[in-house]
Amino acid sequence: MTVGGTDAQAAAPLTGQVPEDQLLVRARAVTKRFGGLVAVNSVDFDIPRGSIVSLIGPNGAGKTTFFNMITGAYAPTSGDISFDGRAIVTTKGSRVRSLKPHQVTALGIGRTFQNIRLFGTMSALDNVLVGQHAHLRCRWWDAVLRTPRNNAEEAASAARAHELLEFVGLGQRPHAWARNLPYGDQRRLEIARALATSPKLLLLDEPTAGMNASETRDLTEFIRRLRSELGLAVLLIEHDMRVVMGISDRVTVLDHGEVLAEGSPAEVRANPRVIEAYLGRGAAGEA
Amino acid sequence: MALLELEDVHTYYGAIHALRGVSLKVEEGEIVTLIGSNGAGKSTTLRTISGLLRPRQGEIRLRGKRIDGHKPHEIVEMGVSQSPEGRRVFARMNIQENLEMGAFARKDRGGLAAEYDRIYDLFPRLRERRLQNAGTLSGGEQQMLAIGRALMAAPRVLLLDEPSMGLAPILVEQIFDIIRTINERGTTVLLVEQNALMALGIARRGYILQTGEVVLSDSAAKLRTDPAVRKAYLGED
Amino acid sequence: MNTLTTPVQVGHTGGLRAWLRQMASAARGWPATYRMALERRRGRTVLLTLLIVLLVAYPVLYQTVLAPVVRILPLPSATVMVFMLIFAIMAIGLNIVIGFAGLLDLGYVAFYALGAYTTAFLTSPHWGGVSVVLFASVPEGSPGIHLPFMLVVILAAGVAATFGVLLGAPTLRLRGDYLAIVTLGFGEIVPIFFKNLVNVTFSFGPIQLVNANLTGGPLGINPIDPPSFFGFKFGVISGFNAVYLGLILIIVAIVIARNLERSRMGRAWMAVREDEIAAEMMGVNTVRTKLLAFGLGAAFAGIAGAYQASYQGATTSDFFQFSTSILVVVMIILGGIGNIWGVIAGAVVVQYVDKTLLPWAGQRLTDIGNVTGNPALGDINPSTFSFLLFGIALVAMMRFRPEGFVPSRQRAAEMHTAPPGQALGSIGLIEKEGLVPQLDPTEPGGEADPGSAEMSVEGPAGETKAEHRVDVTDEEMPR
Amino acid sequence: MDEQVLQTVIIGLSNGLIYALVALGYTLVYGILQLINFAHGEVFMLGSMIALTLLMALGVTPGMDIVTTIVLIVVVLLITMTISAILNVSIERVAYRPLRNAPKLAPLISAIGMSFILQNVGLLWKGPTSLGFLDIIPNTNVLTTIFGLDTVVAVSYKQLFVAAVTIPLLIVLSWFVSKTRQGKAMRATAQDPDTAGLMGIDVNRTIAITFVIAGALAGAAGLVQILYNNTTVWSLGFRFGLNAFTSAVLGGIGNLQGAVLGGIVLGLINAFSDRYLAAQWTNAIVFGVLIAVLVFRPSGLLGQQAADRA
Repeated sequence: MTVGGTDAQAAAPLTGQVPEDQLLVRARAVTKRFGGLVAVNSVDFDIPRGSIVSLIGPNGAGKTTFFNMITGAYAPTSGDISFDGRAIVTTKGSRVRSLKPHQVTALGIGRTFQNIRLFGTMSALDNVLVGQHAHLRCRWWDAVLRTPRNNAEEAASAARAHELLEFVGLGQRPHAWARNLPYGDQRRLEIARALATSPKLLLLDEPTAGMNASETRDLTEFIRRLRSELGLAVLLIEHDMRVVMGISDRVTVLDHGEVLAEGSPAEVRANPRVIEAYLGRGAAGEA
Repeated sequence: MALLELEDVHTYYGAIHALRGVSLKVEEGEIVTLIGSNGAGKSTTLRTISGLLRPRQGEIRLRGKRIDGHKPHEIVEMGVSQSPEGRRVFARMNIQENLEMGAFARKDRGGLAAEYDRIYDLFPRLRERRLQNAGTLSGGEQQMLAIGRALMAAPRVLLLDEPSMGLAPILVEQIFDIIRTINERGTTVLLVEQNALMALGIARRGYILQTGEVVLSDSAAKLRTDPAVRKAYLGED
Repeated sequence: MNTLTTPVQVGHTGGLRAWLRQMASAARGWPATYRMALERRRGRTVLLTLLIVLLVAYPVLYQTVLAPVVRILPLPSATVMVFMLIFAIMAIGLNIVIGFAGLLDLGYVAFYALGAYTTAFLTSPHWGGVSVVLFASVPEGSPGIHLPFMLVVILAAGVAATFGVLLGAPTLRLRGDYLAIVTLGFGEIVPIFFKNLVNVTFSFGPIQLVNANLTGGPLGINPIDPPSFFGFKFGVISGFNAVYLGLILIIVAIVIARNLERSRMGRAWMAVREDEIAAEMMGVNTVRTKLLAFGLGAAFAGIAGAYQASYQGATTSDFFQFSTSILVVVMIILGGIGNIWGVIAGAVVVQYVDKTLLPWAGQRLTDIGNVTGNPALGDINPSTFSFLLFGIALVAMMRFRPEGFVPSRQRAAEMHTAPPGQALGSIGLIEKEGLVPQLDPTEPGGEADPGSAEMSVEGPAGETKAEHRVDVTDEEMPR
Repeated sequence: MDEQVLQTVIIGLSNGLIYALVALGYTLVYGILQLINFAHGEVFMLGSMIALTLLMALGVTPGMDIVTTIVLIVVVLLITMTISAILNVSIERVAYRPLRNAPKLAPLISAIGMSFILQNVGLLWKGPTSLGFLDIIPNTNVLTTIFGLDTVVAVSYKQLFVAAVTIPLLIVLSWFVSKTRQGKAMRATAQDPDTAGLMGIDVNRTIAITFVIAGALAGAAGLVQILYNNTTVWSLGFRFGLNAFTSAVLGGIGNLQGAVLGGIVLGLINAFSDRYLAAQWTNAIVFGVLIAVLVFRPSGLLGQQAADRA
């Protein structure tokens, strides 16, 4: 597995410069309109395998909309998105076909949510088991009859769920309800649940929202581990510039639904248009 | 006598003990900030002051007069208004109507016209879009509307819950400039913020909240240099 | 390559033969399992055993020892017990739909009716033009279709499930209360069809109908063959025999429902109930998951309908009113939504009050009236007030104990939840040194085995150890 | 237009206006609490019984002089509206307000329970059989007697009466909600009750006012029912309520104009089905329409599609 640059210093390739077979996500001319409003306007966007890519931009710039189109939550108005060589969205003429979110998840894209959306009154373990749902094969009659296949699969998936909880550091209380976990643990559990979907790409929507500086630092380190130990690519939406600039290989800035700038963190931070539309003088200097 | 004072306030969500004896003071004319991680009880404190939650124990006083146990609308009438977390503008009402709702508790209907003008002067973008539905505004504009709406009640104390949340860095600066302006024009501000650096930059004093308790309080200048605060909230090693 | 994010895969596990072997060993393991339960949770196991013995012995007691007092004491008769079981089966099914998957179905009676009419069509002289007799209690060559009960139950379940899926497919994406209304409408339409399809004139290709009586109209269909096995009949005149048939049906229903609850499907239902969007994003096909709940839930009502129609030997559309749908909802709410034992208790209690206690109270009033020379007392009929009582019970219940009398832990927590709009995370507390975080009292303790809620009457399938997800403890975990 | 069709339209319109009055109650309450108030149909039913009782107590009979009749009807209307309003707000107080913070299922179940209770109140009060009432308002054709038109199409005094009661009520309500301070407070509370509280709006009072209005409209509809359809029974509320609720959904629940439009459309569907199909199928058709609307256009005829913008 090719792992991209390990830190922000590594030269980051721009869209179109990475060989196609190295691309995990390849989005072309993606547009989304809501009524008369153009939320995302003909955006090209790539995620190379094993890289950490950040999407930043002012509020309402279309980041979350774009995110939602990759996961299949919204169908674009037009454009093409492929993942790992498989089509998520295809446009032929005026016909747009988009996979459903659960199909996209099954292809290998896991995600977390901006406002944590765990299954609150299910145990941590069950939350992770739900993440494995798409890859389990037993049908309802297997469950009704308790077939050997069902029992073996249940045991194997539970074992895997325990491993995942260990990995994110939640091995101690697998039976605690998700909603009774401390905030930071809930964030970790959400990541464990996303990892349970067997992703090749992990989408993290403002993962450090609501965390103080030291918690943020821990999480940033953890995201690095996801790449180095699991070989995952990560797409990040984040407002905390320290996080973005610290771990991204590449940063894409959206504004009014269009790509304003793209490049390595250093390039983006120095880009006058980005400073004017998004960062502001103060933040650019401080970050 | 402090303008707003909390003394040993305990608040619960069902069985969960969310505020464990919070005490704090806001003096006339100050900006005071409340800092802490998610779950520390910052929003809970503001919701308790505003009467959305009822403290099970403790007192909340405005100019020495107890306001705890009153309904939210009564507390607004007494002079405490809030711009809630996540903005919460009335999406299917236009800007003008949103501001009108902000002034719902005011007895002096005569002063309203001037109040609108003051708000629109503070936020010229809102004037341009007076008859536009609030749901169609951008995040930054909605935040301005939420603050303007809270100001329409002409409060003695303005409670601001995470005004910078989800905003681009450049907008965050603008919002903080506006908060400073509002304060300079005579409104006392209690500011809850995730962005500790910015908050301590404009506040006179600050309280650090952890697990529903105040663990530290001091002048903003002192907090900015406190090593523990720097490590935990300002992200310095 | 890491294994953490590769899907788990289970190889070939031996198919039917392995399954039979597993069942056989589970059956052999029964005495040991029972002994263990007796050691671990003595009081409960003893109580449950007594309950089962009493249930089995009750008919005999009713006809012998209790015979002198049945007229004085409000003891349930055979018919009342059958209806308790019918409604308990429906409550278990509706609990899958509402309790597990969180879909509010207010027209459940439609599937009950479909099951009953399917049975009526297939085990009665209604279609006099043909004569199909298969392992049935009627003589060879009798007019009409007469299929064996076992087959008809399965067909009734299938028909109800099919209609459940047909109704669910376009409607299950609706918001909760809209779904309630759509199902309510469906529940009203189905009986209207059964009532009105009497003089159907219809022609489509080779199908020619002139004034055809499809459903028996307001009179319904009768007689329907009673269930029979090897010459034993289980109809209304068979007295308590039918209760035993019902007990077998309900054990099957309990096993199915519990096995489903503790499976991949059960978790998916819970996830959809908690947060549909998040569930979809985690790879759960929410449409299929909800359809499955709807279809399986309908199948239970189909079974109940088949049992009811063949027990009573007749069916009419008047039996399937909106109030019946609501009655089942009342049962699962009172008993405790989400908890199979709770909803069964709800069904039993509601039926008991409705069919035994209130009529009994009416008779006693009459007696008192006669004795005291005040016959006006006899005109008061407490049965008329049953829905008044249920109404008061519902309102009071929502206010004081919304989770029901035998609640599931989830529902108890949901019903006593933080104010809406309060984000999940903002009530979670940050752990501090030396401080035990305040926990939700409804949560299972970290150390306690959550499998301990298990009861031991569900039969060998559910009892085999170490196969439930909840039984995989940390020690057994492969590293 | 065919005279029969026209006549059916007139019948449909009059029934539709009554549906609209009740539908408004559903839509108002749904708008502010997101609650299907199952008990609302029963308030209408009890309203009709209250009106009937008052009319009989005041000795209103056919053939009284016009002025007395009108005065008495207005008196009965006002009293019925008042009692129904009090009843409705009491229901809110007992069955819904304590559940303000409970999950959505709880108030819905509570509403169903309330509906059972009120049905039984009707049953205990007036017994199980249908109650009839005489034609106070003549059924004669206005078009021929007043305008002297030569037509078989009939618009009766009764139908004029329905319009004379309902249309002004609808206009006043729509003005109240869109223009007055209290009306705007209702809209704000409907969108976000917590924030409305932070604005100084008394949320409990605003919700109570909503129930008062809904109850008063149901009471008015109850009187109209007695004078127009001349009948009531304890089980009237369920069936009529379902029709009215269907109207509200048809128009787009939460939308006042939608409820009126939905009521009228549903009245027409009912009338045409009764006339051209068969009455026993009408309910199936109504529910078929309901299901079709919810499946194909869940926001109703006038409801806005939720703008789910990122």
